[in-house]
Amino acid sequence: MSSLRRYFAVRSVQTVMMLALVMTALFVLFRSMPGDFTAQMAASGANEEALQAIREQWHLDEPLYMQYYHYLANLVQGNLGESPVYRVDVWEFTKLRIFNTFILVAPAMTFTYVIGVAIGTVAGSNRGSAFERFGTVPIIGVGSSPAFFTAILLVIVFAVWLNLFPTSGMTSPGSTEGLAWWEPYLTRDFAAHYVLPFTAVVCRYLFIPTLIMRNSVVEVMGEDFTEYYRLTGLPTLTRLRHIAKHASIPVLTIYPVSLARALGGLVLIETVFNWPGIGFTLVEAVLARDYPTVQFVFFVVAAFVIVSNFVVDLVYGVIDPRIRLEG
Amino acid sequence: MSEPLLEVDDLTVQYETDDGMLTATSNASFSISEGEFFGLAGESGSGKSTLAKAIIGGLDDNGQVSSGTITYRGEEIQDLSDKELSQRIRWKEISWIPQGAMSSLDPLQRVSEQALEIGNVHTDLPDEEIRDKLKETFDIVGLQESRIDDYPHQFSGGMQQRAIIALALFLEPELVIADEPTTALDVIMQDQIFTYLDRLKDELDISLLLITHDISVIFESCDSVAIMHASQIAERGTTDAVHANPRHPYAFMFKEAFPDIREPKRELEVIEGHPPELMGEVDFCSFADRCPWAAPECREGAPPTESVEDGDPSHVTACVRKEEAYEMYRSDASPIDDGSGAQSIAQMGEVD
Amino acid sequence: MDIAKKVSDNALVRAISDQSRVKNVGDNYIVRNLWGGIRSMVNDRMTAFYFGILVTILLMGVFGPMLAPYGVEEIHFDPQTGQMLRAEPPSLAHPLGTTFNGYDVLTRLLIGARPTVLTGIIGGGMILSIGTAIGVTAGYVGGRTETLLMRFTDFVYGVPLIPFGIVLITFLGVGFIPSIMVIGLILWRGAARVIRAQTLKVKQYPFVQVAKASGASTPHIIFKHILPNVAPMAVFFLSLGVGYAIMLQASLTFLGVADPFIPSWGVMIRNAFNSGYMSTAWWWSAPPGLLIAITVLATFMFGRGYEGGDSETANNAIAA
Amino acid sequence: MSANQPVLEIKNLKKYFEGNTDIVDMIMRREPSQIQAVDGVSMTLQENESVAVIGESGCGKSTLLRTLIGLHDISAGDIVYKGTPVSEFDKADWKEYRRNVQVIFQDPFNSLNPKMTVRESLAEPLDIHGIGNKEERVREVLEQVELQPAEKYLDRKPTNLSGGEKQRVSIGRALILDPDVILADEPVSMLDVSTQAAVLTKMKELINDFDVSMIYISHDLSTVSYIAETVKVMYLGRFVESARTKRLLEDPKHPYTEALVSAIPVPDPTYDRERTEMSGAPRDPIDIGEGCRFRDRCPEVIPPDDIEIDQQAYREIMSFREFLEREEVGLERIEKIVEVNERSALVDAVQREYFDHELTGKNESTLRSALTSLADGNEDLAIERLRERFESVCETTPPEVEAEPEWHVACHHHTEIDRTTVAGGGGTDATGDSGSDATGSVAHAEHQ
Repeated sequence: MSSLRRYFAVRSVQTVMMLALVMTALFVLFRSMPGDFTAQMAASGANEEALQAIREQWHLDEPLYMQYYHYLANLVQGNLGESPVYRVDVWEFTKLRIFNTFILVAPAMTFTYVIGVAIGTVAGSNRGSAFERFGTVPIIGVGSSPAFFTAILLVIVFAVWLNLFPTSGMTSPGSTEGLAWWEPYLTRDFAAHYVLPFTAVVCRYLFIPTLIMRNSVVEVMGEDFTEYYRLTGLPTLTRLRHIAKHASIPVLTIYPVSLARALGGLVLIETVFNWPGIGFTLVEAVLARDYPTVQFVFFVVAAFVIVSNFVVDLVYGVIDPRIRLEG
Repeated sequence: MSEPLLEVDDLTVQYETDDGMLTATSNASFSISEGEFFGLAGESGSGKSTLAKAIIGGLDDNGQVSSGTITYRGEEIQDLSDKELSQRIRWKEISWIPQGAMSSLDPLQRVSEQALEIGNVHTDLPDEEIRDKLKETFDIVGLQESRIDDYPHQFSGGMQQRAIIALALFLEPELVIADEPTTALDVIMQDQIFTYLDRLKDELDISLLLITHDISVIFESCDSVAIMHASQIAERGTTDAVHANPRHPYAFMFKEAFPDIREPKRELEVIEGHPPELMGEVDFCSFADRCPWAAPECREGAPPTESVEDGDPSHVTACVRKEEAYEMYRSDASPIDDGSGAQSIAQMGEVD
Repeated sequence: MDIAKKVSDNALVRAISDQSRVKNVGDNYIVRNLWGGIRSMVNDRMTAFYFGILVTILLMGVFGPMLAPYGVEEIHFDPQTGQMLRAEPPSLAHPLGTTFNGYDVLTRLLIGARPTVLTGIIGGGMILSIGTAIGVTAGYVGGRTETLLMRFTDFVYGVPLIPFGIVLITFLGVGFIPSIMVIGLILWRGAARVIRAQTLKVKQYPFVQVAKASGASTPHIIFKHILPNVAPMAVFFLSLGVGYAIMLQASLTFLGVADPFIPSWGVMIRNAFNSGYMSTAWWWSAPPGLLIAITVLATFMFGRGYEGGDSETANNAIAA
Repeated sequence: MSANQPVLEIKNLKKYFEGNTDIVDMIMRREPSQIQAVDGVSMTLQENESVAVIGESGCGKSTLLRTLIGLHDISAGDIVYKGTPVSEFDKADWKEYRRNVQVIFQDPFNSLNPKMTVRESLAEPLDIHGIGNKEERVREVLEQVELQPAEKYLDRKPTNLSGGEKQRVSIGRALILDPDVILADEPVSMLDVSTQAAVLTKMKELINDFDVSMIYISHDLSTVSYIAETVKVMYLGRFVESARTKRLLEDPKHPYTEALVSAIPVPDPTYDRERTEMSGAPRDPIDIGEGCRFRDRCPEVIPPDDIEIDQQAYREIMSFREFLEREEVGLERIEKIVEVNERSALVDAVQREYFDHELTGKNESTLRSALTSLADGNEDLAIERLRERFESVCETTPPEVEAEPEWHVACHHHTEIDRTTVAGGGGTDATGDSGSDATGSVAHAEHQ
C-alpha cells in the first residue's frame, strides 16, 4: 500500500471509530439522565401519547443493550423519531435549522480565515513593527469579549442607534409566506438580516487565524530553509509563496477546531439575533426537555467537527509528504 | 592559480544588539584565486560563519558590513542590494552549502522542484536541461540520478547533505561557500563527501571557501587556510606553510589540540577559556586573555598582520610576539612529554 | 505579586515543597523559578501592564464588596419625586447610573467582581490541574496509557463547549459552581496536549535520563525535573484558563443556565438584555461587558509573555 | 571467573524494539516488525579498564548504553555486575547497581536541569541515595573536576556555564557517588576542540586516579584512541571487531573497521591518506536475517568460489539485488527513470543505469536473463536468478571467529571454514566448529 493510501486508510478507520464513540457517548449520556427518560419529558408537559411514541421509538421496554442496538440502527438509518414537544419528525424539524446555521457559519468562518490569514501574514512578516505589536490587540480585544456581548453591541449600534439593519430574526415576519423553502434566502430582506450575525461571528473569531498565522509565519521565517531560499536568490514573491504554504498548515489544522467552537459559540449569537439555527434550537430544546432533538443536534455538531477534522487530515496528507510516514 | 576571484579586504562586520555593536569579524583580509580551495578555521564564536555570510549577502537583519570591501572579479559587492545579489551573484557566481541540509531543504518540495525554481531564476534553460544538469551533479556526489524527484525526508542525513551539495553545484558557479558541510555527519559520510568535493577540484575547476572548526579536513582538502579567533584572522597562508610553521600562538595551539590517529597517545593541547564577545572596535589581540605568552603590548592595539619569514610570501600572522612565543612554546616541555609530540615538532624544525 | 503567591499556594507546589526539604518556601526551587519567570516577564513593559490589570481585577474581587457605596439589592428612589430610579443615566449619586430595578450599577459591578474572580480562579485552577495531570501522566508514562489519554483528549476536542455545557447543566442542576465545573471539565484539553508534548521533550533530556539511571524514583523525577520544566507552560495555561472560564461562565449565565441570583457581571448583561433596556441604558450593560473583555484580554496578553517562540503551544492555547 | 572477576560482563545481550504499528496493522493482525537495535553483544569490563564502543549513528551503541544503565529492558541475554546477573537483581541490588554505574551524556547543553543550580545538580544523586554531608562532598567533587573556587560555581545555573564547564559538572555528578563504572556517551563531541582536550584529559585521569572502569561510546576513533585501551567496533547491533586500540588502528582486519580508520582525516597536508571505498549508509536494523550485517556495503564481499568475477562488478550485482529485495527498485520506478518501455531497450537501460563495470560470460548472461525477467514484471524471478548464481557466503552464514585472546573479528575473510560447502547449500551450519563462546566478544551465533 502506498504511504498516502495507507495514511488515508488509517485516518478513515480512526474517524469511523470516533463517530461510533460519539454515538455511544451520547447514548450513555442520555440514558444516565437523573430519573427516567420519559419521566423527565413528562415533567415538561409531554402528553401520554407522545411518551408512548418515545417508548416505541427508543424501545425503552427492552434491555439496555437492545436499546443501544435500536438507537444505533435508527441513527444510522436517519430514523430519528418524533419530537415529543413539537410533535413533528425530528429530522423534518431540524433540517432547515441545520441549513440556517451552516449558511451563517460556513461563509462567516471562511471569510474570517481569509482576512485573518492576510492580517497574520502581514503581522508575522513584519515582526517587531508597530503593527505586529499593537495592531493585533484590538482583534484580540474583540475576540476576548463574550460573543453575546459583541452581538448585543452590534445590535445596539447598527440596528437601534443607526437603524441600518433589522435587530433580529432571519427574515421579516410574514415576508416568507407562500415561498418555496429556498426562496427567502435570495431576498434582500434576508441579506439585511444576515449582516449583523455574520459580523458578530467574524469579530468573535478573527483573532484565531490571525494569531496562528502570525505565529507560524514568524516560525517559518526563522527556519533554515527560508534563509536558504533567500540565499539561492529566489524572488520575494516565490519565497513568500513557500512560506505561506508552510505557515498555512497549522491554520488548516485549527480550522475544524475553530469551526467547532464557532458552532458552539453560535448558540449565543443565534440567541441574541433570534436566528433560527441549531444553536437556537438546542437552547430551546434543552429548556423544553426535548431530548430526541437535543441528542440529534448534539450528534450533528460533533459529527461535523469529526468529519471536518478528517477532511483536513486528508488535505494535510496531500500537502505535507512527511505526515504520511507518521501514520 | 591566477588572479584573485574573491578578495576580502579589511572587512569588519557588526551586529546591532541591545548592548551595543557586537563585532563578529574585525579587519579581516584574505583572497581566493580561481580554482583554489580556501579553508577558514576557528572555534564557535570566531566569526567565520559571519564572514562567509557577508560574502553572499546572508547576514541577519541586524548585521552589517561596517567597513572594508568584498571584491568579486574586480567588482565591489559588499554594498549590492539583495535584489542585485540575487540577479547577478547568487548561484550564478557564488553558491552556498549550508550547515544543516536536513533543515535547509524544504520538506514540502521535491529536490528537483527546488532545483527547477533556482534554475529558472538564474538561467534561461528549459526545464528538461535543468533536470539533466541536476542529474549529472547527483551522479558526481554519488546519488542515484533517479532520486532527484524524491522528497528530502526520503533521504538519509548523509544523502540530504549530498543533495544540497548537488544543488550548490548544478548551475556550475565559480565559487562555492561551504559552511560546516559535514559537522552533523559521521566520519565515514564526511569522508565520502570530501572525496566528492576533492574530485570537483579536478573535474569542474571550481573554487571553494570551506568553513569548519575541524582543521584536519582543511589540511587535507584545502590549498590555503586562515585561522580565526574571536573576530580576527590570527594566521593565514598555504596549508603547507601554516602546518609546518605556525607562528600565532592560537594557530599552533589550535593545531595541537586536534587528535591525530597516527599518534593516539599524544597529549592534546588545551586552550583555556573561550573566545570573548567583543563590543565595538577591537583594538587589541582578541586572543590575549587566553594566550600563555600575552604581553602588555598585545592589549595596546590590534596586532599588525606581518609576513612569516619562511619563504612563503602569502604566509602572514597577526601576533606581536610571534617568533618569541613560538620559541618559548618549543622549549616549554609541558605540552610535549612523549616521543610523538617531540617528533612532530622536530618535523616542523626540518621544514624550518 | 499576588499571582505569584497564589501560584505558590497551589496544591502541587505545596506537595513539592515537602519533597525538597527546604527551610523557606521562597527557597524552594519551583517557587523560585516560577517567581523568577514572572519577574522576568514583568520586565517587559507590555506584560507588566497586563499584569497590572489582572492585579487590579483581583483586588476588585477581594475588596470590591467593601467599597460598594450601596447595598446590592438596595432600590433607589428619586429624593424629590419619590419615584424609583428606573434605568437612570449616570449622575453624581450613581456614577454609573441605575438599573431597570433601581439598583446602583457601580455597586453591582463592584460586588459582581468577586464571583467573576472566583470563576477565574476555580475554572483556571481546574484547567491547570486536570490538564497538567493528564498531560504529565500521558507524556511520562507513555504506552497504552498515553494513547488512551490522548485519544480521550482528541475526543474532548470534538465536544462543542457551550452546547455541552447546556446539556450537562441539566444534569448537574443550574447553578454557579456547576457552570464553572462544566468549563473546567472541558477546557483542560489544550493544556493537556501541550503539557504532554512538553513532558515528552523534557523526558528525553539527558538530565532526566541521568537521574533515572542513578535510581531516582518516579515522583522524584516528576517533581524535581518534569514539573519545574513544564511550569512555564502550566502558568501560561492557568492564565488563559482564567480568561476562558470567566468568558464562558458569563456566556452560560447569559443563556440562563447559571445561577441568576449571584450578581456576576454576566448576570448583569443578561438582566439588561432581558429587560429590553439594552439599547437605551448602555451604562448598565456596557461596563460589565467591557470589564469581562478587559479581564480576558489581560489574561491572554499576560499569558503570551510565556509564549517563548513556540507557536505550537500558542496555537493549542488559542484554539483551546 | 576467578580472582579478577570482571566488574561488568555483558552476555549475548539483545535489545529489540517493536516497530510502529497503526490501526490498519492491528485490524489486519500484522506482527509488528522487530528493530534489532542490539543483537547479541558480549563483552567484559575489568576493573580500571576503559573500553570504547565505536560505530556510526544508528549502529546501536546508544541503545547498548541505555540498556546497560537500565533505561531499557533487556530483550535477551544478561548483564552481570560483580558476579550477580541483572536478571536476578532485587530492589537493593538495583539501588547498588545504580549507585555504582554512572553515566555521562553527549549533549552538555541538556545534561543539566536548567532550573537547578550546580549545587543542586551535584547533590541530587546524594539525595537519591540518602547520603549526608552533601555540601562537603559537592565541594570536593567540584575540586576534582577543576571548577574552582567552588563558591564561584555552586549557585550558578547551567545557562551561566560554558559548554566545557557544563560537561565538567556532568562528570562531577557522575563521580559524586564514587562509582565503579562510568558509561560515557560521546562526552566531547559537542565541545569546541580547545575544551575537548581538557575534558578528555580529565576523563583519562578518572580511570587512573579513581579506580573507575569506563565504557566510552563514540563515532570518532580519534578521540577514542586517546582514552580507551580496547576498542570494539559495532555495526548494526553487533560487534564486528575488537582489539587493543593501537593494534586496531594500525592493522584493522574487518573491512568495516578499515573503512572507519581510513575515514578519519589527518591534520597534516603532507600526509596522503588512503580514503575509504565504502559507500552508502547503514540500513535499518529491521529483519536483517542471518549473515554478515555489513554485506550490503562491504567493499570485499565474497563471491561464490566457483565463479570468477571482478570485486566491483560483483558489488554492483549484490547491491542491485538488495535494491530489488528491499523493493527500492520496482519496475515502475525503473520505467520512469529510463523512460522507455520496450523490453530489450529497458534491459539495456537498466544495465546502463545500475552497472558501470563490465561483466563477461556466464555472469553477463545470468544478469541479462534476470533483467529480462524484471522487464517482464517478474521481480521475484529476477531475484531468484541472481541469487542462484551470485549468492554470497556473507549473506547466508553469520561470520564468527575467535582468533587470539585479545583480538576478535567477525568476517568471513578471517574464518577457516570451508566456503565451498556453504556457498551452494546456504543453510549449512558452518559455525559448529568455530570456537565456543568462552570470551565471546564477537560471538553472535543464534542457532539455538
